[in-house]
Order: sequence, then C-alpha cells, then structure tokens
Amino acid sequence: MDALLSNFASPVVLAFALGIIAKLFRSDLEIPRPLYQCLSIYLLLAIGLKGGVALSETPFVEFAYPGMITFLLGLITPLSAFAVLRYMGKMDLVNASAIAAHYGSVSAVTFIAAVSYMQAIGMSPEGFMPTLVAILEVPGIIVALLIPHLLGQAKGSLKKALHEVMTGSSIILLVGGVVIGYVAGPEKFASVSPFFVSGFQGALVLFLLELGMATARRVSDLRKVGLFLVGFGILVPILHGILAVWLGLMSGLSVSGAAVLAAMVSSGSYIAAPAAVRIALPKANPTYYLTASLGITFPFNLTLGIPLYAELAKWIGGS
Amino acid sequence: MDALLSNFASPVVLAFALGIIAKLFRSDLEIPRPLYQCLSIYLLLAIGLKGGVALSETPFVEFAYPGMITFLLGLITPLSAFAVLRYMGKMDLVNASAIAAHYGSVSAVTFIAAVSYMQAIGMSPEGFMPTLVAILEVPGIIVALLIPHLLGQAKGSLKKALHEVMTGSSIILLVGGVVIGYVAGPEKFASVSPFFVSGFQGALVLFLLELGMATARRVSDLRKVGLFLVGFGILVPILHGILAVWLGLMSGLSVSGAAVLAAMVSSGSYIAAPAAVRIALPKANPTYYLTASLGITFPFNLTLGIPLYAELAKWIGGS
Amino acid sequence: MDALLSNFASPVVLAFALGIIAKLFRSDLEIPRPLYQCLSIYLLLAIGLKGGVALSETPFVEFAYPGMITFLLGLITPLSAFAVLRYMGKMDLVNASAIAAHYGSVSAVTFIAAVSYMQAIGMSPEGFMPTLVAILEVPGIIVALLIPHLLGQAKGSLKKALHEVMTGSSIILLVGGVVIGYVAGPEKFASVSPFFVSGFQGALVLFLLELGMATARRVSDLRKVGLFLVGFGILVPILHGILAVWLGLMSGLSVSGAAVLAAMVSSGSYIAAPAAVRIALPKANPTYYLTASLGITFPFNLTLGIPLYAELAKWIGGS
Amino acid sequence: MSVSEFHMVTIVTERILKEDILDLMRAQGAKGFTLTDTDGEGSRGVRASDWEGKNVKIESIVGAEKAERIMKAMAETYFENYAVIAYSYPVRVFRGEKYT
Amino acid sequence: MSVSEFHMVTIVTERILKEDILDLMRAQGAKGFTLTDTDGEGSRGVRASDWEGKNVKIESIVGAEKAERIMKAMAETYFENYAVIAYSYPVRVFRGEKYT
Amino acid sequence: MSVSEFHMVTIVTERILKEDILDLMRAQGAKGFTLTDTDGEGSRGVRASDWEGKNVKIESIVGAEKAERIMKAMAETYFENYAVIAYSYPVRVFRGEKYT
Ligand SMILES: Nc1ncnc2c1ncn2[C@@H]1O[C@H](COP(=O)(O)O)[C@@H](O)[C@H]1O
Ligand SMILES: Nc1ncnc2c1ncn2[C@@H]1O[C@H](COP(=O)(O)O)[C@@H](O)[C@H]1O
Ligand SMILES: Nc1ncnc2c1ncn2[C@@H]1O[C@H](COP(=O)(O)O)[C@@H](O)[C@H]1O
Ligand code: NA
Ligand code: NA
Ligand code: NA
Repeated sequence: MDALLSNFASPVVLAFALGIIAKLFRSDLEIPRPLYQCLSIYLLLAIGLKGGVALSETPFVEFAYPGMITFLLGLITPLSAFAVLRYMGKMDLVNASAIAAHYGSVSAVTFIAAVSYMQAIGMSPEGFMPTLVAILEVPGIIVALLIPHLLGQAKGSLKKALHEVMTGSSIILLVGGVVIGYVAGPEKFASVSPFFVSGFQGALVLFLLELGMATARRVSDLRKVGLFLVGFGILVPILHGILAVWLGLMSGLSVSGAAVLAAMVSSGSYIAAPAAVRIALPKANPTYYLTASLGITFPFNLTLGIPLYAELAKWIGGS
Repeated sequence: MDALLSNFASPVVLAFALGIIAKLFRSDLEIPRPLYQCLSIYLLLAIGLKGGVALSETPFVEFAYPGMITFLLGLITPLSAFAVLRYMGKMDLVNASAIAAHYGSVSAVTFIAAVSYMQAIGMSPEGFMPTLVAILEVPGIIVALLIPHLLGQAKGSLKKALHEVMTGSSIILLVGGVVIGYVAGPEKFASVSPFFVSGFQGALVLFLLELGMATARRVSDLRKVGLFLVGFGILVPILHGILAVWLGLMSGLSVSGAAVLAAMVSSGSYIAAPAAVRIALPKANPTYYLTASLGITFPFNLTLGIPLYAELAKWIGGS
Repeated sequence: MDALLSNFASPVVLAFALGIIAKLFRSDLEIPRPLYQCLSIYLLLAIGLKGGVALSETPFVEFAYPGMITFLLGLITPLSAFAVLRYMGKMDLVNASAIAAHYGSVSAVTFIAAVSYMQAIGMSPEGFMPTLVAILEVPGIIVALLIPHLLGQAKGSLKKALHEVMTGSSIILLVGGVVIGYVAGPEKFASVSPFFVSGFQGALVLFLLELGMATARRVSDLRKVGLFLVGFGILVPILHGILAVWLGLMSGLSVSGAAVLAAMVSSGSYIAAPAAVRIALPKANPTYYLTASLGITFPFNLTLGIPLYAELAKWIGGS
Repeated sequence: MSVSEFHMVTIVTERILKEDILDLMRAQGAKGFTLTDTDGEGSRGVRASDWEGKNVKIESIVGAEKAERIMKAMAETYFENYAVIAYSYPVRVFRGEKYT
Repeated sequence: MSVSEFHMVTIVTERILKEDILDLMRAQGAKGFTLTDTDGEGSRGVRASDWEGKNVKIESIVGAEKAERIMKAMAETYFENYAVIAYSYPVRVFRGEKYT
Repeated sequence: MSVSEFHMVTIVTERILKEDILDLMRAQGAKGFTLTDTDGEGSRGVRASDWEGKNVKIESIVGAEKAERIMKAMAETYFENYAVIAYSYPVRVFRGEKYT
C-alpha cells in the first residue's frame, strides 16, 4: 500500500497525470511532434546502450536462460491474447490478430517505469534487462501477424510488414544501442554517460507528459471499444505478468528482475506494433488496438500493475 | 558598477547580445521553432518543479505573506500601468488595457535572470520564489482584460480569453510543475534533478539567443510606437520594482528575494498575455504590446533593471 | 593498430556505422530535421564557448603562431586542392573551385572526433584549438570562390556568397561562442558547463547517427563521381594533413595539437561551404562536392585519418 | 468510378483562430480538413502568432453551395479584426460521396 | 517562352503509405513531387499515424492523361482500406517539357 | 460582399533562394505570401538544400497581369541554374481589394 502511494508520487507518474489533466481542461499545451520523436529516439537508444554495456559485463551463462525465456514469452503471449480475444471475446479474426500483435510486443516506457520503480523501493534488477526488451520487441508481432496470413484472411502485405517491424526505428535503435554499448564497453561508454544516463529520468518526465495527453485523447474512445476490451486490457496483462514472474524466476532472474520482466511481458506495444499492423492488416481498426494498449493497459501498468508484479515476484520468489 | 559589468559578462546576457547582433548582421541563423517551444516547455516546467520542491520544505507561515503580497501586486500593477497609459499617454482604451495586461503578468525569463544574477553576486533568494511566478502569472491579465469588457468596449470573447489564460501552456506547466515538485518532494525529485537543474543555465543560453533575435526583429518597430511608450517601458517597471521591493521586504522576504520579486513584478509577459489579449481584444495592436514588453522592458530589465532592483533592495532592506 | 581498433570501438564511430547500416537496411529511422538543426547549433556553440574560455586563460604569445599558421593553411589548401582537381583531374573550372572551397574550410565534427580520439589515447591538445576552427572556417571558401570570379567565369553573386559565408549560422555560432566564452571566462562559464560540456559527447552520438545516414544516402553517388574524385578525397586530405602536422609543430603546437590541426585542415566542410558555393557558383554540381567531402573524406578521416595524423604527429614531433 | 467537381476552400490564418474556424466550417457542413503549418506575410504587421506558432492553412473539399456559405461566413466573422485570407478553386475528385 | 496547361494531382494520405504511393505515381509516369507534412481530419477515426507522424500531402504536376491514370490507380488500390483523398486541378506552367 | 477572380502563383524552390524570390515577387507587385516547408523530388539530383533545410513553397494571390509578369521573371532568372518550378491557377476570393 505504501509502495503504491509512493509510486503515485513519483515525478514520472505525476507527469503522466498532468498530461491527462491538461487535456481534460482542454489546455492548448502541446508537445511539439519533433520533441516527441527526439525523446523516443533518445530513450530507445539510451535503453539499448545501457543494456549493451551491462551485457558486456555479464557472463554468458547468466544471460542465456533469461534470454531464452523472454523469447519464449514473445511466442506464447500473442497466442494467449489471440485465444482470449477470438474465443472469449468473439472478436473477428483480423482485429483479434491485430490486438494480439500489440500484446506480444513490449512497451519500452513501461519497462523503464518498472526499473525506476524497483530502484525507488531499493531493489536492483539485472543490468542486462534492456537486452530483453530488444528480444521481446519483434517475435510477438510476427507470430500474431502470421495467423490471418496463414488463414489467407489478410489483405495487406506480410512481407512489407515484416520488413517494417525488423527495420522499424525502435528495433534499430534498441538493437543498435545494445551492440554499440556491448562493443564500447563500460570504459568508452563513460564519456557519453552523462548524456544518456543522468538525463534519462528527466527526459522521461517530458515523455510521460506527452503520453498522458495521448492517453487522454484516447479516453473518449473507451465507450467505443466496449467493456470486454477494457477487461481484456487489465486481466490479460495480469495473467501474462504472473506467467512471466514464474518463468523469470525459474530462469534465474532475481526477484526484481522477474518483476521487471513481468511488466515488459504484460505491456502492449504502441510504437512498433501499430506500424506493422497498419501495413499487414489494413482492415483492422486502430481504435481497438491503440485504445487497448495505450488507453487501458499502459495506465494500468504504470499505476497499479508494476507494484502488483513486484509484490507477486516477492511472494513467489519468497523474499 | 562592478555588479553591472559582471552582469553584462554573464553567458546568458552575452547570448542575448549575440542574438541581437546576428540579426543586425542579417545572419541566416535561425533557432528552429520546435527548439524554441521545447526550451519554453523545459524552462517553465523546471521553474515549477524547483519551486514545488522548495515549497514542500517551507513552513506555511513563511510563504503565506509573500504569496499574498504577490497576488496583490498582480491586482495593482495592471491598474497602475493602465492609468499611466490612458491618462498620461492618452492611449485609447483597448490598447491601454492590452498593454496593461502584459505588465500585470510576468516574464519567466526575467525571473530566471534575476535569480541567476543574485546567485552570481553571492546572495540566495528564497527557494519558493518560482511559486510566486505562478501566482503572478494570471490575475493581472484578468484584471486588465476586464476593464474594456466592463465598459462594453471590447469586441472579442472574454470567456474564451479567460479559458485561454487559465489553461494556457505556461500556466499548466508552471502550476503543474509546482504541484509535481511539491508532491514528489526533494527525495523523489533527486532522480530528475540532473535534467531539470544541472542543464538549466545552459538551456537558458540557447533560449536567450532566440530572445535576442526576437528582440532585434522588434527594434525596427521602436519608431512606430513613439517615445511615450519607450519611456513607459522603462519608467513604469522601475516604479513597479520599487513598490515590489518595499512590499516584498515588508512581507518577510529576504533582501535578495525582494529584489527578485521586483524583477518579476516589473517585467512584462510575452507568452501568456499576448495569446489572451489577441482573443479578448482583437482590435488591440500587437505592435504596441509586444514592442513594449519584449523590445523595451525585457532588455532593460536584463541589463540594467535587475542590478538596479538588487541595489534598491539592499538599500531599503538596509543590508 | 591497437589505437585504430580502439577508435573503431568508440560510441561516436559506432553510431556513425549504425546510421550507415540503418540506411542500407532501408530502415525508416529518421532523425527529425529540427533535432539535426538543434544538434548543429548546440555543437557549434559548445565548441566556440570552450575555445573562448580556454583562450581567456592562454597567454597571447602561445596562441599567436598557431593562429597565424592556421590562417595560412586556410589560404593554401584551397589552392592546392584546386590545382590537383583542375590540372591532374582535368575538372572544369567551376566544379574544381566548388570542391576546393570545401577543402579550404573545415568540418567541425571531424575536429571534435579528433579531439575525442586524442583524449581517448591519453593526450590533451591545447584548449584553444576550437578557436582555430573559427579561423579556418572562412578564408578557404573565399579564396576558392574568388578563382572563377576573377576569371569572369562565375554566374552567381560573389557578394551574396561572401555575406552568406561571413554571417552563416556556423560562423556566427563559432565566433559568437568564442567571444562569449572569452568574455565570461572560466568562472562565469561554470554555471552553463554541465549543459555544454557534460552533455557534449552524448549529443555527438546522435549527430553521428544522422551523419551516418546522410553518408549512406551519398554512397550511391560514388559511382557517379568517378574514381579520380575518390582518390582525391583520400590522398589530398593526407597531403594537407602532413603539411598541417609539420607547420603546426613548427608553430609551437603540442604533438596532439598538431594532430588535431591536421584533422581540421584535411577535412572538407559540409555546412558552411555548400551554402556559399550554391550561391556563388550555381552551375557547380552538388553531387561532386557533397559526395567528396561527406561521402569520402569524412568517413575516411573519422576511421583511418585521425589515427594516421596522430601517428604522423608523434613521429615528426619525435615523441 | 465517376469523377465529379467540388470546391477546395482554403483559409490561411493565425494559429489562434484554428479551432474557431474549424467549428465554423463544420457548422456549414464541411466533412474533412487538411491542416498545414505555414509562415506568412500580408498587409497587417506583426501579430501575436509570432509567439504562439505560425499561420495555419485549412483546406476543405466541399460542394459549390457549401463553399459559398463558408466563404461568406468567414468574411463576415473574421475579415475585419484578424489576419486571415480565404479563397476557393474547383477540383476534380473520385468518390465524391465522401465530401457531401 | 510558352505557357501550357497541366494537371496538379494531389494526394493526402497516411505517412505510412508515402513510399508506396510515390512508387505508384512514378509507375504512371510522374516526373517530380512536392511533399508537405500535414495534419488532418476526415471521415475515418483515429489511425496509426498518430504515432508515426502526420499525414503527408503529395503533389505532382503531370499531363491530363497521366493525371487520369494516377487518380484511377489510387482509387482502385487505396480507397477502400486506407485514409486517403485524391484530387486534381488544372495549372498553367512555363517550361512544360519538364512535366511530360 | 463581392467575389472576384485572382491568380494563385506558386513557386517551389530551394530554401536558399527564398529571400531573393520574395524580393522579385514584391518588385512585380505581390502584396502577400504564404510560405510552406516542403520536401521534393524533381529532375535534378541532390542539391545543397540537403543541408540547409528543405524546399520552400511560396504562394501569392495576385491579379492576372502580375501573375504573368512574375511567372516570366521567374523563368528568366532562375529556371536555368536552380531547382525551381512555378505554376499558377485561378482562385475566387472575397475582398479582392487586398490583392491588387
Ligand atoms: N496575397 C496573398 N497571397 C497569399 N497569401 C497571403 C496574401 N495575403 C495574405 N496572405 C496570407 O494570409 C495571412 C494573413 O494576411 P493579412 O491579413 O494580410 O496579414 C498572411 O500571413 C499570409 O500567410
Ligand atoms: N473534405 C476534405 N477536405 C480536405 N481534406 C480532407 C477531406 N476529407 C479528408 N481529408 C484529408 O484526407 C485524410 C484522410 O481522410 P479520411 O480517409 O476521410 O480519414 C484526412 O486526414 C484529411 O487530411
Ligand atoms: N512534376 C512535379 N510536380 C510537383 N513538384 C515538382 C515537380 N517537379 C519538380 N517539383 C518540385 O520542384 C523542386 C525542384 O524541381 P527540379 O528543378 O526538377 O529538381 C522539386 O524538389 C519538387 O519539390
Ligand atoms: Na507484451
Ligand atoms: Na509584471
Ligand atoms: Na580543410
């Protein structure tokens, strides 16, 4: 409970709230789009770099299992999300696949928020966690997009979508950052660390201000998507989170590492996935997938989900 | 005298001069508009955050009187400015009110420059001063806009203008920053402090480079506005400054706090006020109000005004 | 050899490589143009400021000879480049002059990369080196542009081009930065130093990401420009570099200072020169001059040239 | 697929009026808009938008009658006090149902 | 210098389709393009471009016949599934050779 | 309020020529301009504006005669050496006095 309150009082969560409030009051506040793009580039590259540097200091065996488990979760979660949407929610094939692609991938900001939360409550997740973000980014999208294409029900180009997701800016920056960080190593990274490490949390405040405004713009769509999707956007992440905590701990991750993994796995992508889905499944309705991942799951994770996964990990991990 | 020279040699003032010189030499140097917007967002939010954190450490009684005095000055100064313009300057009702709205509000950059100046000469104004900026931002604009609306001489919509000024980006960022800083407190603020505190003075250098260019673009309008307005733009700020020093000291502010308050009160807004005036008083001529606040009062305060208020505060405060 | 490998593993060089790779894979990664402009403004101003502060601490005699030698090199190198292009390459007058203007001027990023490289191998070039960048920026362009104008073969306006190069944003920021840094001195500079010094290397990473993409866009033009220009873009910089090492050491520069001077002198401008050439020599083909300076010489210097100049300087300087 | 003629109504104005003018156009029946950031120079001098951002160009494809109505409403409401221009020209479109 | 009449074909669409549509237009013989970033509001609701950046306006001056062909190809390929509008209008140009 | 017909003269060109072309148009009697940042692709290859920023589109509403004069002056001064296109089309405006 205390942890929860403390989470609400972090500058990052408060900035998110400020963004929502600004839009509710119809303020003319606007984050210029180039600033939003810069912040994305900066945050993704910084995550990658830090992960790469940490990886260069991690023995391979320590990383191998968590890496495999993460990849596995990237294959499973889109299928479970799809099953729930299609068979419990009676959603049409195309929209179910589109949403599943989002929940198979990962929201980098949720990841960062989870790490910050862990650090705030005095725990330190493994340094190589950002590498797991890169591993989780792509496979889930591909698996989900394959479903309607295998069933011959898609209209868009799978090839173009695959190219888009493999060379999309988020994956280039994440993977590129990991490689640069790994090759450079901690010593050479020191010179750029004030820029990419010290400034990170502050840049995140600005980014969440914008995300808050984007979320508020989406709130009016909540009516349109119906109660089932709202429930989906909260319950499925919790299920995925439990699975991730459990598998994460089994793979040798620390308690806080498992909690962060849970936040990643439970989150829905809203940068890489929408672009790929738009190309591969043009008939899918963006209102559904954007509202679910950005309007429901993201705020849920940011405020309640992350502390929940932390408690779960402590409880299952027995610490 | 020494203090004055030292003020001229600060990077911030020099950057302002560089901006003016660049435009005089017809350089094609341009600060991209998104950068200018980012810097505004960053500076306003940073001011608010720092003010909020400081407020969370200040006993209420210490803050109560300065807060009230600031609010009072926000009510008085637009009226005194209006009186001078209308009865001494024989200016028409609408333009007089429009200019008065600017001098009732506050220029955040003048405030920052004043704080930096104080610190450079080894004095430290109260940490909660940024909160006073937020208090001073709005009321003066409302008072001034009410004049022609009460007299039935306005053409625009007062309601829209009030909404604009209450939800304008500058007030959202300032007040939002204060609330975030207050709720987060010094401990949680620490993680974002490298971004919002260490980078602040440097970001200000870029901002003043742009302000210098904007001022230079306005210099050619000096002829159009006439000698009266030039005198107004220098003398009325001095009068407001004296009043603010006196009331500030009475309210319990330190000598340097009173000097900073004087800089704030004497300054003319050029972000919040122009937007509100454009809506409420469309017939008012922007050349008058922008040239006065940005072309005359701002450079005066930045170079001569601030050291002057500091000397006044020392003299009246008897230190 | 070790030094070379170490240079390839620096985050800055790796970011450049990442940019090239992103474009080769046809990634949709894009550095928003305003970010690119901001980074340019920031880097140029930061270079100037640091140079100015260092200059304020340097006795005049120490600086006088290097300054003169740099100016001299600005006069010689466009002529030698022109001679090679016109008489060995049989290039037409206008295109030869256009390319010569680029090699007479300087690439600020090459300069920065050279300084970083020196520091990484534990050597410290003189603090006033950035001032030499400002001295080298302009004269070479003017000399080269004068050639066709004196021969009456130009079509554009020399006067406009001179105004452009003298008041172009790069020279305003560099020279303005030097003056501000010099007047402010180390003490007043301290407040803005976290922004302009600590963040510098990181900002450079983003900038080189964009330069990598720009270089890749130019690679497809390599076929168009022919083998002669490729050879020119590698050999002439080496010749200019040797000359600069030799004269630099004679003027009293340290070994590492001479190596940095060599990198500067050998580099081709791609900000100031293209703008001036476009106005003065509209008939010159941008494919030639941009491909040579950005597509050939810049990557050569960044990866092989700088370590080479360092070895040369050590060898000639006898250390 | 049939081709039909509609009218492109274009407004260039201060940023600050954007929402108001979109409301006016929606009220007259416009179904969609394309918005572009622009800079401008006109018969008026400086204006507040120096600080709030640039001019905005609003383009909307509508039928002939609606075009007339929008242009008229614009002229009556804004021409006196604000920096604004409005013009229209005929355009050919496919799938004309969209614009009526 | 002679004046001649050509057609300005204009497409406004989601950012994500930019390269595809340019390819389509090049295939139909368009020789040059002017691209502008725009925002927009139309009959469809939200779309992915919220996140990938705004709409893009593609303008190309072409001969009458090519204009017809481009408009038709656009309508057939994109009108059903994507947010896109296309319109054309006649323009007068100097040095018409450039556009054919 | 009366409606009248004017001409929209549009120039798309390298950023570097902006001030020069505005001067040329003012000299021919243009009273106002709308400027838009654009990207472009044309018959020429790369050019310096890669580094100085994008193309700029200059639009000005003028009378028929001025339109002709501007187009002609443009063609004579710039078409040979620079990346530039110019075209015009008729537009209907209210308060035509503004443009003459
Ligand atoms: N003759 C014109 N041609 C094109 N755009 C114009 C013209 N006159 C004015 N504008 C645009 O309309 C805006 C407002 O014009 P004004 O009300 O004359 O200041 C200007 O900033 C320009 O963007
Ligand atoms: N009537 C219209 N007039 C001008 N632009 C429009 C119109 N309708 C749609 N658009 C533009 O075309 C884009 C796609 O439209 P839609 O397919 O209707 O969502 C919108 O975002 C607008 O930029
Ligand atoms: N056919 C065309 N249609 C539209 N815009 C064009 C066309 N050709 C050229 N342009 C624009 O004019 C600029 C200069 O063209 P160019 O001189 O052909 O390189 C290009 O960058 C485009 O923005
Ligand atoms: Na997920
Ligand atoms: Na004031
Ligand atoms: Na050189």
